Amino acid sequence: MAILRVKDVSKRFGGLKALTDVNLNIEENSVHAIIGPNGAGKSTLLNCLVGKLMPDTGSVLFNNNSVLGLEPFQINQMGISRVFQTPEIFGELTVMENMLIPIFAMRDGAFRMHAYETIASEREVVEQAEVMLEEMNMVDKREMHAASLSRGDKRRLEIGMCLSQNPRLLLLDEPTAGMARADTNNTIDLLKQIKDERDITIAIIEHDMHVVFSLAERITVLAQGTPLVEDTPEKIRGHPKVREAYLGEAA
Amino acid sequence: MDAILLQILNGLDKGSAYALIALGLTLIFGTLGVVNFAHGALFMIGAFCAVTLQKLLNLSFVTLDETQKDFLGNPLKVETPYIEAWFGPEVGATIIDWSVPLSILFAIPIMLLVGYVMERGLIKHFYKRPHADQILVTFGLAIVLQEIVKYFFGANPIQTPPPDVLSGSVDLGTMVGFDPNAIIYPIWRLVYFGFAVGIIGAVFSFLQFTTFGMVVRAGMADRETVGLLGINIDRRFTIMFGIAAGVAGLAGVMYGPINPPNYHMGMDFLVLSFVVVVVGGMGSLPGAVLAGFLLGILESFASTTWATTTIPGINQIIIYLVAIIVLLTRPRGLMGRKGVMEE
Amino acid sequence: MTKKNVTRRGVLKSGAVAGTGLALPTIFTASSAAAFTNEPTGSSVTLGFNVPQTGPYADEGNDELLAQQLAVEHLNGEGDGGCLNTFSSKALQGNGILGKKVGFVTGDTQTKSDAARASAKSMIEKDGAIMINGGSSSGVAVAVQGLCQEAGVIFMAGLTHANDTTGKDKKANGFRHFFNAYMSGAALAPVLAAEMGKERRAYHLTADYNWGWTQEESIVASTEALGWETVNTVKTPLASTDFSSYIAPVLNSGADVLVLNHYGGNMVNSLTNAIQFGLLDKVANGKDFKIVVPLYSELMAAGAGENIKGVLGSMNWNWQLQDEGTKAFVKSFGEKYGKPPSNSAQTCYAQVLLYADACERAGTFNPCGVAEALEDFEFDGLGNGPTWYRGADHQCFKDVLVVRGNENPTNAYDTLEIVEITPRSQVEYDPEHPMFAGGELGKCNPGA
Amino acid sequence: MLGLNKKDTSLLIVVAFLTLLAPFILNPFPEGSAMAQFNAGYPDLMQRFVIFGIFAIGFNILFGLTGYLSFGHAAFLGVGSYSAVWMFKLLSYNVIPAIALSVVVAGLFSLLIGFISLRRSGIYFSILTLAFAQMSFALAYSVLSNPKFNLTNGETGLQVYADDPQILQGANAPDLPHLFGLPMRATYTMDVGAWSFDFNAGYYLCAIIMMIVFYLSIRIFRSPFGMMLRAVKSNQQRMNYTGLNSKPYTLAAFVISGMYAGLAGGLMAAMDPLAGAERMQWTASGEVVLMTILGGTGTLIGPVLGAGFIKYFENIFSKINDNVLHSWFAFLPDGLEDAVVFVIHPFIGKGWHLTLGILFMLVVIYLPGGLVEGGQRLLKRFKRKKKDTDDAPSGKTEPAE
Repeated sequence: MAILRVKDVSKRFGGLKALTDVNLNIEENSVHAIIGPNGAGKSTLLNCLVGKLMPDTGSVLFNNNSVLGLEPFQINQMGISRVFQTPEIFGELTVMENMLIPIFAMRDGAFRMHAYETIASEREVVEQAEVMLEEMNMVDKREMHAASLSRGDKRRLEIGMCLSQNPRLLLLDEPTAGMARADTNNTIDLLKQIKDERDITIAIIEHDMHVVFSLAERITVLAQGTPLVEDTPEKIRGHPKVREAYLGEAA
Repeated sequence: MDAILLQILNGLDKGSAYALIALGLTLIFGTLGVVNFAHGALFMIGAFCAVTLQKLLNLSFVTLDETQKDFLGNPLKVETPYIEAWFGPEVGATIIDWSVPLSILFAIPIMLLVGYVMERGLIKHFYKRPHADQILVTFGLAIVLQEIVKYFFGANPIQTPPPDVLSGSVDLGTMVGFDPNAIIYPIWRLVYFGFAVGIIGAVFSFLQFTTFGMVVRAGMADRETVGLLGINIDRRFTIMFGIAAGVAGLAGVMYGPINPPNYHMGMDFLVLSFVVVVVGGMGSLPGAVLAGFLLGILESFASTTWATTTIPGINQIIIYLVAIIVLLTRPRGLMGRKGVMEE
Repeated sequence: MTKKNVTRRGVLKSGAVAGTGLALPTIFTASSAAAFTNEPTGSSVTLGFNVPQTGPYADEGNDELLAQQLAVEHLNGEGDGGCLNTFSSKALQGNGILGKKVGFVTGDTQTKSDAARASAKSMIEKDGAIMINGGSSSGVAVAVQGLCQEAGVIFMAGLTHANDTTGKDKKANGFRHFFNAYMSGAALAPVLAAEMGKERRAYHLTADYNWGWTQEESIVASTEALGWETVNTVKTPLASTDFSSYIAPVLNSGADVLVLNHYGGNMVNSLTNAIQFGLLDKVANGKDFKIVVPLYSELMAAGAGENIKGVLGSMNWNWQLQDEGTKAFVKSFGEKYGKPPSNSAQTCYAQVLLYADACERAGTFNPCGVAEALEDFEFDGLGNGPTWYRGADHQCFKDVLVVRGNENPTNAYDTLEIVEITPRSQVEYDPEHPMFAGGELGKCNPGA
Repeated sequence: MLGLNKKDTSLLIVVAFLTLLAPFILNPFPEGSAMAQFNAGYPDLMQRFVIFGIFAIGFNILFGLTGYLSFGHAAFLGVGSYSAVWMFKLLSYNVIPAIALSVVVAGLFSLLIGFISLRRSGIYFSILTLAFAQMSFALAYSVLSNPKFNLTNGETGLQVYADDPQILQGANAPDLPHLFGLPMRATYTMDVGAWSFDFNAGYYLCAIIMMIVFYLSIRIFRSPFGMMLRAVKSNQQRMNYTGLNSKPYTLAAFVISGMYAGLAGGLMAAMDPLAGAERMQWTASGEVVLMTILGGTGTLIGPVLGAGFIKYFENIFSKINDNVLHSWFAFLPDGLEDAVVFVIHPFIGKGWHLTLGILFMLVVIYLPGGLVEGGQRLLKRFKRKKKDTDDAPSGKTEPAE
């Protein structure tokens, strides 16, 4: 069953057609990659999925509920978590606090005035955060300010924050952009591990073909704002249209 | 009809000071990305350049006139300005009479220097700091500058009259066929309006037609890219800061004859000029100018008897009301770019 | 430890004293030994001078401060004695007050009622000031007067011109030497009629706050009584710095006189603007256009510069008066500070002497005794000729000056010339006059 | 204790200790001595210390935690004062209903202004709050004081007149603000040798309220809610994508700080039943910004220190005049003495604004953590020195917090 259905989505910026009639289904518990050359509309599409942009036409259904017109926090509360190209974390807060916030958000909803309780008294939240830190291998860094983490640790923390909410769909926007090879491989391993261990759907926008082909089960190629083709990695690799439009003869 | 024309004229004139200050503020913001709460103080320093020159020109030596008595019954001390002694009473008096326009020459180097020192000495350390910090440190600077001026010049306003030929008023109404006395307007205010238009024109053409200006404009649009081209954009921005300070200063010099300068005139204008900038759209030069004139006109109309009887107190709050409405309905101001200062 | 109980008036009476050392004055209380707030126990007595030292009126406040320092010198027998020599009451000996050496503390009102109350409180609570003197705005005067009433000290207002200070806000512990808006109107109107005729049409610009309104009311009433017509009264925001949009429509309104009910920076700017518009050069309704500034002060005149030439207004006092008291004061002030005193400086100076004199005559510093000595006190020799402190409302009555901006000043100080000295009888009014009705003087409060 | 960790508990105890013993601490110099002018332990100033402390604590909840810089908080303080005085006028001089109403009204007013202003962020938010505050000031100073509808009594300030209804004012109740019969002005003076200490009822009411709200602010700082507010400051984007709606959080912080301001305003009126419009002016809002920054933004105790520092400056430092300076430097040779006094003169007494401005700039530039950070640094340096002498090899530095 498709957990996310994108139907006939179009988006224009002035005279520029960013997306034209995009149709896309992401199957539950799959890893789905969206690739395409620069300016193909990948980021625009992503922003339409998470509530940052409102498409001009079409519909986006998550779990058969429309997400259009909702704020990002509402979409997150429905079960979609997003990882950004450059890690978006709470830099001035400690690693532990970074991990606590999404868990509170999941438990208490978009707003709750828990101004008189102390954090320590919220046992189960703290425990969950500790488990997650353990899982992310960051227990020793729990009191560090998140801003002082290394790039790879920041990414790891961000992914951990998203996972701590047990999202049904995890959106990754070029998660390895600008990373060194070793960090990239670590991230790939982490994502593989997540895929194996959890009941989760992963949608990934990526430039790096190494990442895409190591992870994806299905791939959609976007070109000039419209899906060119969608298939398994093996088929995509050999697809002439794709080679022509995107991968070039080098692949 | 004549009343409406008169208020429009008056609004344009009020607006010219707003526009000039807002223009400088926007230049600084657009180029350096710094919110300068000390900009009102630069305006005030400009006005005190005129005061200083006037005082310098009036430096006098004292002679005792035995024929006249002072208030204690002692011989009257007669002060003769050195200028009059050197150049003869006629020429000397003329020079003193023209001290405000002369102050423009005096103020330009001073303001450029003040701007340069301010930017190099303080502002440049704040490029990377949050806007709140910039606001705070320049707010502190504004207090310091204002207190320094007060220390030297006192709290009382100081008259800086315009040259004789430019004082008084003209009856513009009769020129276009209204009754006499229908549209009377002070000459100096017309001069100020013309001066403001001139300065605004000069700044815009400087940015538009010189290579320097083009680089600066490109830098305002996308600092990084210009930096990548190997152009030292920072140095140009420093110069732009000096120019912005100069614009504020000149606006102050010429404002002296309209209202006598006092040490807190900068603060009086500060809140207003920020409202102007925000209404015009943060970072938009044409927006700042447009909003300056627009708010001037609005303020002028709000102070008519008709407006104040319709809505009591409207003249007290119009500017703020407009700011609130504009910010809520057109978040980027009249002509602002997207995303500026939103973080 | 000193223990105190609470009584109905909110004043504390002390029980037993078992303290060691000095019994220190505390606010609104007095130790059992003291009969009133801050009763001086040592060889000296402290006066509190509350004037604007920062903010736009700082220069005015500074002038008041200089005059008060001079008064203290004279009281202590230093200097040339100033008005002690001309004062009709001879109770003061130049040996302080009641034999105690006079000292003083100063506070900064910032021309804000909050700040002024804070500084007055500080002087009363911390420094043990026995009276508060000075100030330069009616809002401040009313606020501090209320405080002094509650605290149980005498308040002598400085420059305060609103009717309310001795009208609906009058207090038993407060006295005002300065004249008021009603008196300005009463003094100005006949001169205006004489100089400008009885068929004038006036346009009022009025600072939009309490003082402006009472002044406008007074001037409108007294000029209309003479046959003038009021074309329009326009309120201007206090924060205005540019009055052009208010002045631009004046000429076209059919008015031939502009009355500026402004003070301080407002007045300097509005007058400057009016001159810019060339109003004084114009002819309206076949008459020369005129401007009136009902309340003048020397510092405002200095701020307005050349613009005040020929503009009429009123003043409490001016250094160019020729009575003996004025001459003595101007001489000692001028010799000490090199400039003639302003009218608010004279007010503050006279008030200090009057307070001291009242203490001497009452034989006590007790505010109730002092107030009684000041009530309906008639004297001469402090300037302005014979003067009467009316007991019914604590307003002082004396001659009022009508002045005009000097066309040909010979130096920086004679920017104003005296046109007429309006005799006291002409500016007197009934304490129940509608413009002053409302408040109650109440009973004097000694604070114990 | 009280649900606080050890560090916070000791901080609270220190604050309680300092406020309760303030009459001693602030009057260290014997009466009549040359240094007596530096005594700050008289009721009015002590009251101001704690009242502005409350104001700054509240402001810090908004600015310190969320980073939203409001230039309009004085409006809430003013509204609180006006509400309190109206309660005095209508009901009675008992301070409890007055203070309660001032908090409620300021809360509602801040809800309204916050709701509108928080639709924007960054400098736009600052300008919006500034505009609202200036509007409130203009309304209070003149528009709402016209004879037909006199809500504020304008320039003079709102005060109680003899003909006000005061329907609940008992026949024997004191004729000035009181707490069930105990006047706020009641003062006990204790004389010990040459020293003299004032214990004022109003001060202790304010002090106790300040300790309560200080405690509440610690709770807020340490709560999940407080963490969310810090998250607002740190990264709103991430917050939004984490399923959190930052608007109600910020609005809640805004309203809480508005209520703190209203409480401060109500207490001001309770100490001195007059509400002047100037306390709403934007420069008054600027003052609380100065206090918070000077003391240390985002720290618990910083705002209180900053408030005390500025009020001390305003009331004590501003009184130093040339005569005092001359007496200090009398030991120097005459010419040198004059020169020293001449150099210092612009910075003291009436020039205290100048000194304050310079200090403020220095803090913003070099000590973003304010006096608290300065203190920590000094302490650290001191500790390190001590350590260096104790055991030289240890080069470890202590963590910042």
